[in-house]
Amino acid sequence: MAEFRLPANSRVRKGVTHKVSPDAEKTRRFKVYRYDPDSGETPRLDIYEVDTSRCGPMVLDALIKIKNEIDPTLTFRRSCREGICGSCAMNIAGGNTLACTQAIDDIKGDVAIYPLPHMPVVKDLVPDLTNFYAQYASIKPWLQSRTPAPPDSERLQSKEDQELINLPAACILCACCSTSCPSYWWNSDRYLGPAALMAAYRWLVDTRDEATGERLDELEDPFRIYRCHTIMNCTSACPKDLNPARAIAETKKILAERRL
Amino acid sequence: MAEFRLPANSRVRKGVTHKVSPDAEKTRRFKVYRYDPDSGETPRLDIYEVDTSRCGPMVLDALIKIKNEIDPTLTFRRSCREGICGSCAMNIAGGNTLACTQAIDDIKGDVAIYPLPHMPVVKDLVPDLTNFYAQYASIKPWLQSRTPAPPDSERLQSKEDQELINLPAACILCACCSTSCPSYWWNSDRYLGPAALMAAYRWLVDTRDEATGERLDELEDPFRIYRCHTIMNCTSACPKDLNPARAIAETKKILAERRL
Amino acid sequence: MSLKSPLGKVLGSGSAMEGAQHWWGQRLTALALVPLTLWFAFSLLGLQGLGNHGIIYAWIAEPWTGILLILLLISLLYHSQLGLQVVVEDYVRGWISVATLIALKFIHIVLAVAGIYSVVRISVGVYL
Amino acid sequence: MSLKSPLGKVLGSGSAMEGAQHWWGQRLTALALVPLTLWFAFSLLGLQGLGNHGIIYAWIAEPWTGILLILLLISLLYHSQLGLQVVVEDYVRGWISVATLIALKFIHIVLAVAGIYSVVRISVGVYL
Repeated sequence: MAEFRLPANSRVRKGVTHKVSPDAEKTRRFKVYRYDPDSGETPRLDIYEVDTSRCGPMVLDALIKIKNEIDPTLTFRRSCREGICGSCAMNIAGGNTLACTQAIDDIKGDVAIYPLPHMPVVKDLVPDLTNFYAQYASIKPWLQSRTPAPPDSERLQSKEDQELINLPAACILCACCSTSCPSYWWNSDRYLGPAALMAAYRWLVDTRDEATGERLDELEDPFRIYRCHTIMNCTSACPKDLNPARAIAETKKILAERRL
Repeated sequence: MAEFRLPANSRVRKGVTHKVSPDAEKTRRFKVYRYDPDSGETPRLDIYEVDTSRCGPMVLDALIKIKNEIDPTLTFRRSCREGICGSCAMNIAGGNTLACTQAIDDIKGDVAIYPLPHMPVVKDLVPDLTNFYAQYASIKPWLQSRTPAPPDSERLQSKEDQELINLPAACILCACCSTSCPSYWWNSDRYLGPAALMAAYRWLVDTRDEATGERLDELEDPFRIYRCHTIMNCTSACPKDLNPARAIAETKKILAERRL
Repeated sequence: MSLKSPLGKVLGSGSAMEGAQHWWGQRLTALALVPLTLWFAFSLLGLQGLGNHGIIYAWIAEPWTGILLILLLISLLYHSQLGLQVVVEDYVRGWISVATLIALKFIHIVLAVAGIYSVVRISVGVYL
Repeated sequence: MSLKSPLGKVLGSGSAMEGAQHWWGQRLTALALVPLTLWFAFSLLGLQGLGNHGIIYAWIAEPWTGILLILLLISLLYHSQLGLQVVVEDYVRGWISVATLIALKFIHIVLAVAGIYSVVRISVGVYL
């Protein structure tokens, strides 16, 4: 059945509050989800008061400051700190986004930080993305062509050809979209989710690819693509301003045209 | 919509007449389609008077004589001059055939020569067969077998096995059939045409091939095969006396038996 | 302009993996129509007083007439739908093709329902 | 516990290779329901004496009313079947899902037959 309430170990209890030193110039409170499945304890919400006049402007800067100066046990993923690696995707102030591109000043009141929703939690803010990556792998995200490449040059594209894939190919696989989608929450075992489906679309419209028919055959399934009900949370969530909802709608149109 | 009339640059104007010398013994008039897309001019019909007592008996012989002795700008394809390479396919006296096997004496009156119908013209009598060849490539015209070949011999066929493919395998891909088919004229972007479909049939009935199911899956499409309405222009046109219409009908029967 | 390969263009969106059902549908309805249209034609020819509404109504109201008329309507309209679909697919392109195909489906369904409804209505003696 | 690979789990039993027909069915029945429900609503509003059984019966018994009601029933029930199927697929798992989907199919077929039967019965003047 649908999960109308969270499992027992997802009910979050009150945690520890880490007070800021009295000489702080600009204090913000960060309420951060803490969970260690190995500890046997249920998750808790720790509160960290941070002097944001002494750290960078983004949420990730505050998290790094917390880990360095307040609580080294806080666990999260990060790498590029400039919105290109997708590692620090998390649920901040109620929306999925990248901590490294989310300005603290754009959030009113306490900053609530949770891991990406409805995924197994490895620890604290680190979700288990195994299934998400397997779904990406399942759509065969690579060029499939029967026409051999020119012996002494690249496969050519026109400017218009390239423009078709510019946006869908800009996805950084941060999983903000898929984990914001209610259909994905209910059926992520069979529904591929917006990220994998936009990746599939990126290859469907790539003029160098010649496996369009096989790719569509793989997608045409009541669960794999048709669980998308155009809720459009994916497009709202995307920190790269991409449009997975449109990519899925276009894919459905291609499928429909084939079977008119 | 269907193309009920030809595009503007397909309307043919009167061209130049090349008179024969007065001492000709047996004069025939050849009305030949001339078109150079790069010139910006619309096509024209040039008339060549040829002394056919001084050239070979076939239309190709006359064309070669015209190019050698009257007008070296006339462009056409040719190679084997014995009906085996398929290069000199063109529309002669209203029908698609090979210039090298069409006797001049079998044609009454002036000999009208056009390129193969409804194909883009590269120059004069040379059509662009890119799409035609891609369609042939699309049916995977090669042996696909999961049973490994015997390590020390060929894959064996019985005499009866070989007889199944004798005729369809004799196709020289001259494109006379496909370019004579009205369905191919209207829908050559999605309809594979008789030549590619007979090639597909040749592999469907090849007893050494084990990809019959996949081949049928690829063919079963309202456009790819079912645009054939048994008009039978293909079989009338074939200069090798093959029967693409029958090959397509047999393929439809195999498809129908599978889904009864 | 696109630099899509010629093979890529030919492969398009791949095979629809349908068409054999359509082929069977055309042939089976054609087969069914042979006896049904013969019966219909000869029955009409055999009727004394084709201009007389009452006689026609009485003929339709006979049980086997009603049953066969319904079978004729189904076969004829299904056959017509399949045949016209092929004509549109042959000669019409783009969104006009899509719209025409949808309109054809709707028209045939309306005709089938109206036809069967009328036969049943007349069969039970309601003539208006 | 299974050590099946994550990719193996995602691939599952492979693609059902269907869904486009369902997509078309939902949209075409929705399209048909636009004029049919408008006609139905305005016809009911235009009827003098909605509480009067006799007036309703007489209205249903008109030929075009009967035909359009049957078309409305078919479109509505087919649309409803497709829509509820999606809801069940979304929220229900395992054998309950299978049982619910089968029950939905049966219920919609029963409703369609009963509805069409009733319209025809009333159309021919049998009101009980």
